Amino acid sequence: MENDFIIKCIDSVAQCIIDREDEIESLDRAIGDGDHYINIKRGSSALQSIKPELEDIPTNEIFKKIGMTLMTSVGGASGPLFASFFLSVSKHIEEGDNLQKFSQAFALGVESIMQRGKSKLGDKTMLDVLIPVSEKLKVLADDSYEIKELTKQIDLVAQASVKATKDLLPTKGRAAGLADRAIGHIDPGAKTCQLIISTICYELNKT
Amino acid sequence: MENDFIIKCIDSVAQCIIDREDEIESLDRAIGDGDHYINIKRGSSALQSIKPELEDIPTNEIFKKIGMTLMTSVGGASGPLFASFFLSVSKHIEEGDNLQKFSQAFALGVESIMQRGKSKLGDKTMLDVLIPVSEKLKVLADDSYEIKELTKQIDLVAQASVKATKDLLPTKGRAAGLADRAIGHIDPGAKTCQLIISTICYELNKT
Amino acid sequence: MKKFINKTDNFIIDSLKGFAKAHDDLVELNLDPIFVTRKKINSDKVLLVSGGGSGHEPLHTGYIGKGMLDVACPGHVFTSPTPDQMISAIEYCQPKNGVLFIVKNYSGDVMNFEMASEMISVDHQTVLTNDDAAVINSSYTSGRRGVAGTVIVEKVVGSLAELGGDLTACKKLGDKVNLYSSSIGAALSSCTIPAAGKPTFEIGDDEIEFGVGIHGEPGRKREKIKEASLIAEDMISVILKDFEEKSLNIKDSNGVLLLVNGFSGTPLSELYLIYNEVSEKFSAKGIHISRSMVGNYTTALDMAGASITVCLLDNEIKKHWDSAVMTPSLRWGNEDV
Amino acid sequence: MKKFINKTDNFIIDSLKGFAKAHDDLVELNLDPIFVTRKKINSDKVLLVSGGGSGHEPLHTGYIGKGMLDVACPGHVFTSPTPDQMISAIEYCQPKNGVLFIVKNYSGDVMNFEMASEMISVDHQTVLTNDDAAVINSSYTSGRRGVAGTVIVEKVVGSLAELGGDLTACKKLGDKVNLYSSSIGAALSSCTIPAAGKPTFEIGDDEIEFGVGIHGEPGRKREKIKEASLIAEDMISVILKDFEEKSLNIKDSNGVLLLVNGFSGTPLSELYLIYNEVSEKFSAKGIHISRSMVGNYTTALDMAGASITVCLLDNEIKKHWDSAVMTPSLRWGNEDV
Ligand SMILES: Nc1ncnc2c1ncn2[C@@H]1O[C@H](COP(=O)(O)OP(=O)(O)O)[C@@H](O)[C@H]1O
Ligand SMILES: Nc1ncnc2c1ncn2[C@@H]1O[C@H](COP(=O)(O)OP(=O)(O)O)[C@@H](O)[C@H]1O
Ligand SMILES: [Mg+2]
Ligand SMILES: [Mg+2]
Ligand SMILES: [Mg+2]
Ligand SMILES: [Mg+2]
Repeated sequence: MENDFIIKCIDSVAQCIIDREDEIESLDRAIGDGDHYINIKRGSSALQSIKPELEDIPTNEIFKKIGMTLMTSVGGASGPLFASFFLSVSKHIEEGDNLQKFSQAFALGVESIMQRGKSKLGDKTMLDVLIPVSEKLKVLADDSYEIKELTKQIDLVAQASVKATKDLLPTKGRAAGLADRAIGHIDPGAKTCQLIISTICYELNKT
Repeated sequence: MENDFIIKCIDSVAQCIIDREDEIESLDRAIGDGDHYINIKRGSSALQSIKPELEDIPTNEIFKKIGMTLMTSVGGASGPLFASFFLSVSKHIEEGDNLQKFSQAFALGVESIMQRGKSKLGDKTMLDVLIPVSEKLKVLADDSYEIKELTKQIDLVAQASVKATKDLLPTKGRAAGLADRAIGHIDPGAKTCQLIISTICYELNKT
Repeated sequence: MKKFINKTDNFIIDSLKGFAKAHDDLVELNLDPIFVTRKKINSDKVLLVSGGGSGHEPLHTGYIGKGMLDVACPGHVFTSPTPDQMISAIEYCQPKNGVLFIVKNYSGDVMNFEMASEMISVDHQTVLTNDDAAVINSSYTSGRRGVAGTVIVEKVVGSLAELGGDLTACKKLGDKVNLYSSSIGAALSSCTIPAAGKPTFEIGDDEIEFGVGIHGEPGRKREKIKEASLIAEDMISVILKDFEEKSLNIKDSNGVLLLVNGFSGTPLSELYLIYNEVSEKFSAKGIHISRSMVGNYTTALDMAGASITVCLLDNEIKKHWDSAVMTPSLRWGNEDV
Repeated sequence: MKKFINKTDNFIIDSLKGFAKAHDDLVELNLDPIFVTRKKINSDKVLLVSGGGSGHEPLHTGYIGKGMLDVACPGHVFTSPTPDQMISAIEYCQPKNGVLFIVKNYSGDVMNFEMASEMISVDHQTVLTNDDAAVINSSYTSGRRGVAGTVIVEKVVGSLAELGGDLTACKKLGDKVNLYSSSIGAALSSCTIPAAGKPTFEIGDDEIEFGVGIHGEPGRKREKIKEASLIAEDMISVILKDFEEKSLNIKDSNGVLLLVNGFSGTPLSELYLIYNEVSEKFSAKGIHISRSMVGNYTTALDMAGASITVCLLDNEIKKHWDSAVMTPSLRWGNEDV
């Protein structure tokens, strides 16, 4: 995991979010309060503005800085959750970690979201993308796949699981108040997680 | 002027106002505050509810009761003006007055509107119908026309003068604030006066 | 039209009943004819009577109470009350030291209060408010409209009357506050009279009505919406010009009262934003804001929009502005004094 | 979207600046990170800190002052504040007797305040408000939402803290007031987040959203608009059921506080009309209203609609409700006591 690559991902993700504004925004308007796009856009702008600080620091520091920046810029429900993820990853990652190590750190990051959000698989949240992706990542890392194949498979899992949030009954977050009126709608946080993951897969593929 | 006829006119005018709701209402929405129809409808309903009291009293008392009822039910600008008209007429009319006498009382009624409203011909108000009608009435009464011809001519004057308010610059009432933006619009109070006069002409014609 | 309403004909009565119940420690509602008085009437003070069409709440009923009005006579929506309301209210209160009518300058209000005035025997005077600087060339017309500045007149004269000022002094102070006040508003949406059922005017998605009246009467001009900062600038130049024309010095060292008034459909956050724009521009011009009010004080049914009112504060006005007031919608200072 | 606004990104800051200037006798605004405190900080009392997404004004900033909050941390529109805001505010205030957080029960608010809580060393507790009875089956979800009842919690706990109550007592009273409060709202229109630029939800010309949240979140059901009296009836049955489920007796002889809260786009006259409906029906049911509040106290940007909140008043709550308060948006009692 090189600093340059992470910085590149910050830019690509920012661009992807801007490109998908309508989609993200309409999801949170349908079953939330309509601010999710604005929140993550604010977060990704904040990350772009700290890029110079990320150039020459250790990997764990990068994740920590990203976490702190998201923590103080995003707000809402997604802010502390994304922040928890990165802060947790920063504690479990080291310079030059291999994919297996990374997949373990990733899983622990996802776990910290579950703790912070008191949520689990099936609650119709971002976890419904992150947990399947994390599990797949573990399997693939163990099996030491080629990067091309690995990114393809991860991307497929992300895509499939975001779609699956449609049919879930929400029990956490703002959508919970809606109960079964939320069925038929994709969870906005799940959508942005999928977009972020797909974007990073795409970037990985180019390396 | 028989009591029965006045009571009949109260009903016909009430019906006419209801029939012309859209027209009256849109005029006051365009250059006023949109309540003129509601105001005069409230007045004409109040008059309908006092009809039994009007049956066996002297003519001047009828006009007084009409004036007091309008005074306490209409409100707005048109309420006190209509009230002043009827209260003034009640002071200058007597049982069995001829048309000449009536036309004088009518003129004094119009004058009392001018006093109450501190307004004159050309201010783009109800007076721009009432003054021409009053003048025509005087002339026709002096020349002792047939009722058919008289009502026809009065009606024509009312119709022509209400149209003419379109081109006037308002200087009294709510429309005054609009200045030349009011040009092109008929004055709502002028319109209702024309409708009332035309309705009474029609009723007179039937007698 | 979407409103919390039962039958449109009962709207005013239903609403007044709720108002009277919610504030039964302060006010009392009389039906037939309709008027609202203070709970405890003090017949020794100058009786302050206001009134006007409904739809501008909290004006005037919300300002009944110690340090402000004694009586309000609400008319139908946007329609001035009728003389019998004022006459009955005065009979009910039996004032021993005269009556001051506070009337917004609209033909309908003026004429109905005039008729009442002709029919009562108690000593009385009238303060006509006409603070709306939107109306240009007012010398050719029946005059400027009374808008949010009326609240300031009611508060200041209310204080003087409470402290024992006589009728002449109250009338004089009221006229001064009115002269010292200028207002200008802008609407973002129309309002809908319940009985009419549809918006009073049409307005495009990107338009504002600059100089609008509190009944949705058209204003100076229809224009494209622009940044709040630019709208504030336009408002300020109308106000400055008006003070100039009145030969009053807005830079008086005592400072001004700045009232940012919402017409009801505009959230408080936007009103504060306007306050920020105006106060920044005022401070750049050396105009000192020494008192402030931000909120929905003189509304126009559900209309979105806002007005600013500037009132020069001389020592007398400032003192009476600051004094205690205890009404449903304006409340400060010490309550048992 | 039509709003008084400059750049959408600056909306909150511009508005807060105006707020702070208009009330510079009472509050102080800190930028970077954003928080608002009382002008005079009393570090000896329990520090009452609230906060949440903006767009609900006057909640929470308008309730800073004697007898109510010490600090408010406003987030972006409808987005909870970030932990650094709470942390910096507490550092700034240097409380010697602990901090009580008053937090509306939304995942975002809960998590951000939780993170702040993990990062401060001063003694602290949290009162979570969740008075919204609209959310059914709340045991399956992350819970009920905190809405207008929060104002009552802030007022009542604010009084206790002002009078020297300690952290444990304040936390206990706050939890009680929250338990004793139930709310239910209905929207007539959507709201528009400035940065989003379009309405959060679509709603037909003849529809209402019953059980709506204060962020325009969908509620219990979408239904055809009906007479206010019938809407009030539906609201009351939700409230009654909720008290029943909480095993609380709404007919307690001390009576209840009835708050009719506007979401901002609905005029005061309609709020009073709702008050009238509810109070008539309550009196028929033998429920005694002993305190009332009608107005825009917890809003949802420009949304038209209203909620009712009923709070049981025991002697302790009543006493602290009645005590003096001096904030930008709630003010009564004697100011120099
Ligand atoms: N308790 C939770 N656990 C996991 N994810 C959550 C939780 N609460 C909310 N989320 C996620 O956050 C998303 C909403 O984020 P956002 O709109 O930014 O915040 P808010 O809901 O405060 O407006 C939801 O779509 C969901 O994926
Ligand atoms: N000073 C006046 N003199 C004569 N007529 C007037 C005057 N002021 C208003 N009017 C008439 O009253 C009409 C408006 O009546 P209405 O809508 O009922 O009252 P308001 O203007 O108070 O809402 C105007 O169209 C005009 O004809
Ligand atoms: Mg959201
Ligand atoms: Mg009118
Ligand atoms: Mg009118
Ligand atoms: Mg949010």
